[in-house]
Amino acid sequence: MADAALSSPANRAAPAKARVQNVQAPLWRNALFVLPFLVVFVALLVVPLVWGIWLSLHKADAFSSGRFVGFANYVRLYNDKIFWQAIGNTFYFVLLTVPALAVIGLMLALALNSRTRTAAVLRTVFFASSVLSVTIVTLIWRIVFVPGFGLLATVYGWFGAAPPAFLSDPDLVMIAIAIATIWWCIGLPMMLFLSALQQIPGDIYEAAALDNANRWRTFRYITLPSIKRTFVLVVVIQIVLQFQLFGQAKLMTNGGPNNVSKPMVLYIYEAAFTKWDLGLGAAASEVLFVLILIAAMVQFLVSRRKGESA
Amino acid sequence: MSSMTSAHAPTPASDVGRGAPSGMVGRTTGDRIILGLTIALAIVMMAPLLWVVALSLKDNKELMVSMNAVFHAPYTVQNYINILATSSVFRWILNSLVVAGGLTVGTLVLSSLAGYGFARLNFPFRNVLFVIVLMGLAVPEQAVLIARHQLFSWLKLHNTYPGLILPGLSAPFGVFLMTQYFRAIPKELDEAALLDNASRFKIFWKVLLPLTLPAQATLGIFTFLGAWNDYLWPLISGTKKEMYTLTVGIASTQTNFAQSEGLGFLMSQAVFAGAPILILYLFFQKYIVTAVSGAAVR
Amino acid sequence: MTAQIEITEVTKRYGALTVLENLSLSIKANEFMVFLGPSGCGKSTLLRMIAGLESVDEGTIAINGRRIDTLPPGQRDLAMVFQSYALYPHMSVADNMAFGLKNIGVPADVIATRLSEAARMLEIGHLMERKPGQLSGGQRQRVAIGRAIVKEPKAFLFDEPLSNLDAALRVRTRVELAQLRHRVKSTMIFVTHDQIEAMTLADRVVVMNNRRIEQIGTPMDIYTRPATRFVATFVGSPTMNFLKAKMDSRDGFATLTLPDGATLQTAMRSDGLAPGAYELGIRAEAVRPARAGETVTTSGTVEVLERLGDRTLLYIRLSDGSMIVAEDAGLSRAAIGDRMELTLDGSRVHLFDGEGRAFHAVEAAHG
Amino acid sequence: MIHTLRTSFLAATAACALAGGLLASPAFAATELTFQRFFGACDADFGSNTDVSKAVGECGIITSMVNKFNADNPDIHVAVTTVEWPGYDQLTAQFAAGDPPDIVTIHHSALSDYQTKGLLLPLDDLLAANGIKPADFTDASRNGVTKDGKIYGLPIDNWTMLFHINMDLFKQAGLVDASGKPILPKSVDELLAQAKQFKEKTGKPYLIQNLANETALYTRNLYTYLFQQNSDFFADPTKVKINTPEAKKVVEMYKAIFDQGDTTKDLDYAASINAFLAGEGGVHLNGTWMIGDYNASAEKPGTALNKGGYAVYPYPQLFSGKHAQYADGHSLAVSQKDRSEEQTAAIGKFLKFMADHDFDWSRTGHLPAMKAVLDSAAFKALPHRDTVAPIAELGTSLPGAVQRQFAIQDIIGQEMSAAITGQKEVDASLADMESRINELLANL
Repeated sequence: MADAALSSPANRAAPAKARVQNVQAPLWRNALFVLPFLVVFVALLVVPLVWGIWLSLHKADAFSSGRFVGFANYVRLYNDKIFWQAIGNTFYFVLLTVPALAVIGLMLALALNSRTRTAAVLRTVFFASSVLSVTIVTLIWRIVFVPGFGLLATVYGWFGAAPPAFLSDPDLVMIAIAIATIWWCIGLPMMLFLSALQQIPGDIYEAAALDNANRWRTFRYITLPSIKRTFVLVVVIQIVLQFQLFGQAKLMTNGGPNNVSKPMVLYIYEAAFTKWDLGLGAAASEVLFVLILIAAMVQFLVSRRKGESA
Repeated sequence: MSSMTSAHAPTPASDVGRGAPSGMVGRTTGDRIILGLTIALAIVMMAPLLWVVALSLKDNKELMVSMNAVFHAPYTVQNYINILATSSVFRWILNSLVVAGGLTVGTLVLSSLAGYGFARLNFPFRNVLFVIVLMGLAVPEQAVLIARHQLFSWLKLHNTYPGLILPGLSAPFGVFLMTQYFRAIPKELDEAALLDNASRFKIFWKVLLPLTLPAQATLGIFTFLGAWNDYLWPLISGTKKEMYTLTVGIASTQTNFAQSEGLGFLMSQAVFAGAPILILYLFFQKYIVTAVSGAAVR
Repeated sequence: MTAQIEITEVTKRYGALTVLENLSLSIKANEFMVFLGPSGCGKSTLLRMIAGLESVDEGTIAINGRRIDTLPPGQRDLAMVFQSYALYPHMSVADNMAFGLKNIGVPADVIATRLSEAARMLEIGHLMERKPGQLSGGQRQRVAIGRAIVKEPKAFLFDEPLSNLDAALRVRTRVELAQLRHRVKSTMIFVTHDQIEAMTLADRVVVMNNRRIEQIGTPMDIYTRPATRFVATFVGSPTMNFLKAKMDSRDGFATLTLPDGATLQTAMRSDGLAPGAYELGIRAEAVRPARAGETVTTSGTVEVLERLGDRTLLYIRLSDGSMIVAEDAGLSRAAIGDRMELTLDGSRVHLFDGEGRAFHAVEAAHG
Repeated sequence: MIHTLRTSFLAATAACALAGGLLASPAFAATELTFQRFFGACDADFGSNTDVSKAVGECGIITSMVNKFNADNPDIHVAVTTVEWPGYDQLTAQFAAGDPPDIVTIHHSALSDYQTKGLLLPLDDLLAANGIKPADFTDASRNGVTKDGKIYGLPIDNWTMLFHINMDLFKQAGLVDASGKPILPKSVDELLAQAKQFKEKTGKPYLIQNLANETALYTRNLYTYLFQQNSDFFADPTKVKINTPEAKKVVEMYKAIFDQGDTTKDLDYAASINAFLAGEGGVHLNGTWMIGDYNASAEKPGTALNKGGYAVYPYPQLFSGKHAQYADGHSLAVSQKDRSEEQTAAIGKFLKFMADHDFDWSRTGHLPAMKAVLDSAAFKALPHRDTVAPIAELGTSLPGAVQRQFAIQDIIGQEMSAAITGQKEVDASLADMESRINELLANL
């Protein structure tokens, strides 16, 4: 037989199991690294979330704790035309902005995906507005849209025409807010698409060129499939972002006229701080939470699918 | 490993726009048309900004008479002089810097620590806790707004810097990002350091943290911009003029222009308030672009 | 500075999956021990358990009689060279090498001396201020070894350190490692799946497969007297030939009948061997074309030729359909399709019984 | 690179600490009062002006008054926070946060919101200690700030909406009588007829209204013409009855004006002022507070108002009920919170100063809150006070017990705007208006 001589049994009478120092052992002190964040997370996110749910079941204003009313606040929301309108407005806004952001962002990315100096400058221009704060953006666009002395009115004035009433026509206000938002937010989708385009190996394009593919066919059959996931990602990110519309609507139209531009967040804000109806505001918050949760789950599923196929 | 290569060598911004098609053949007519359209769009993009800048350089009273005054001299920098003399914009910029800076530093510290903890260390309930933190990603700020406002009232934190900074620190995005990033770093580095007798904290601080620099930049830039541009929370928490952030401060002046200092002055405030971040952007453009692209690839 | 390592009845589990079972092993001081085995055999796990990077579920590990499996990795006084080198990317070569020493408070002048000593030995003095990213694969490898050397550990642990190098560099580094081990007197444990590395470097080889040790022995032991069929298969290139054989005893030696009816008289003593069906193992170097006048054991048709320069490997289909590899001179005239008569060297055969036990014609060199 | 990171970590932390320290410590040890107000910001023009008589307009005058107070009282420092009009969201958030300003501008109509929650300090004792007697206030002002028998704010003015008239355009339209006074309508039909005539003659709309982004103007217009029809829509302060034929008449009148193009349509508040100053229409519906500004413009050669003059009148009586129009007032309220005696004394001093300078404030165009000022020759000598004097009697408020008047104003404004611009049927608007207000009031 082989000389697989086993070692001498020197340590065979091993002592009772000593406390094993294990690098993978679940040690409480390892949790010290996550503790600072967890404290903030629990105190400022989890607690308010639970507190908010509790509030939504109460009739409460800012100055008194209120009384338990069960689901009465939710019933009130259900019966409130303005709340439904706010939800509708929010979806309408998402519908106005997200496809535009995705498509324009992609087109800009395609147009500017080159190494020339011009392209670099233009990228800078298109991304620049993204760093401005919402109040400056709305100020700028109010000054563009404002009747009488806005940029738009001035330009129309040269042709003796009256500009569309972007800030007061019920059919146009959401579009006005959407225009300002697209102007503000276009940089991010463009950049995301640009970096996706750069992930496409150049030799595929060389192969396509050898196959005599024209510009459109190259785009349709090579570029588009390659950035499909980024496209979905951009859409989902933008849905979640645009769902939270607040500043533009508050500052440009204050939700008017007659609530046609009032998004959900503004509804919540007004419920709490104009109507002092914290319970109602909290209930509306929970509805918003659920809607965004759905969007976030879609995002999760998308990114997980990305992980699987990557 | 592929993410590590990008971690070690952040893509320089010049690589953005390494265009595949245009490098192969000379510029065609189609390319020129596209370029022309893009430039036209860029001009449309710029027009509102230029309009605002032009307004800010005009005398308020002249603007009251007619907007066409914008298109011809005289131009004046009096509005800007007035800002320097009287406006609270400085204070608001300072507040925004403190809040955005504090939030950025705090987020980087908390997220890095927690990211390392979740990615590398084992402790009781780790996976449960991580899942809970992940679920936190789905909680929008607005959903906890009212309860948080009450909580901060109770803690007497409104109209303080901590009151403006703390809510942002609870966002789990940074922890998520950093955990992913730490996970992408080869475990052998920790193990080598363990054999080199380094403590867990030393491994975090001396060995791994420096490797997360690109992620820190991404997270830092997003956090800073997010905080700089936040409007909703400062609106209800920083309610005193000396605690206004720039966004709230500018908003507080903007609907009042008829009865206030006038359009030109308001515009000059907007320009004045927007300029620092735009200059920062031009200055750090390379990093911002890399950060955005980095976030995308991840 | 050197250590005798005692591994006693060690078991490792990942949940329900047992990776190592009741494994014992003794490594002598200053010994170059190689853990050899296919991937997933548990050899890296064993190394990492010695290093302290994996916990020990049962059993003990001791160095010089002192139990270490309860110590954190940093206190075991071991150095490890990782497959990926695990150099700290943001630190210079010098800092990489000094990091561990600084951590235990070694005085600066001692660090400087050790660094320059190691740099001289490994010829990396000109690289000391560079970052790992600026080094070639081979240079990184040297730095990783240097980082281990400066610690003057009780034992070196190598986790497949050559597998990330290209073929030429791997051969060169292997030679350098062999030289190094004679300059640095220390216990070394080296994990690899490459039998050539094991054969060329090891004092002793531990062949592992499927959670357990198959054989421990010197390289020649392992090559000439594989303890199990697995070892026989795993060690040696080309792989040992296996043929079904029926054993009979004649004059106290085993005589084998091959499937095609050929018989082979071996130099293996038959006492203690029950007659019956066995598997014959014979390496290609013991099978060669029969020269004129030699005893022909069997014959077949050449199907594939592998010309290696110094020798030629002939893949020959026997009449019963089985394949055997034979070795011929480098300038062999054989061609595909040739009919070839073969001589099998009866003094270099191995027999494996149904339970995987091995019997060898060659006597053990010692003991 | 890591060094840069670490250094910047440390530097940022240090900078935050330093900034925090610097900002936390007040520059000097004077008694600090916080005064939160709307009326806009005008630091560029009046930031350092302490000569109140030189100031014009609400913003300029109040800024100068505070400057003057600070200059006169070096031991007190009043720090001003200007909020976007009307600033109640912010004030509510501050009260909820337990950190309200010491003194705050509140409309008489909004006082009860805060008073009913016990958030405001009753001022009777403090005012008495500083020699201000409730009897000094005009009746409208006293009523406006008195809740449950106590005074909850120092009234500084009463205001109402007015017809600000561009006389040049009125002359062109033939709407000036022999004595040079503008001819104003006496009924709905007359109003529409005159508007038509105005448009034919001048090519410009009769009314300048800020209809974009606006709710207040609609509401005040509605209240005024409901009063003129003796409609007691808030007989019960917790339940409105506004889906009435009277309300319908008013809404239909404004709708007719809108439909016939006799008003500007897409202007917001600021733009409407600009439009009037530029001579874009005949009558600007705006408050008393614009008199000072418009008068100043009219005196400046080359402006649209200078051409033919500027006149200002109460809303014309268009219905057969009592002569009335909606009025409200501004007051300075003091928040309930723990204060030292010095602070309370300082607040008293500030209120006294504001009461003493009520004449200066009335130069904005508002009606003074102090009887003595209202009756003074100096006030009567101010431009246009003769024509707007009747508003002291005409001014009518909602019952003081009606809460959330600003939230109600939003609802009325939204629904009226929808009806007038044709988004909604008038009846549907009024029905929604009533149910939404009652839903709000039922859930206080």
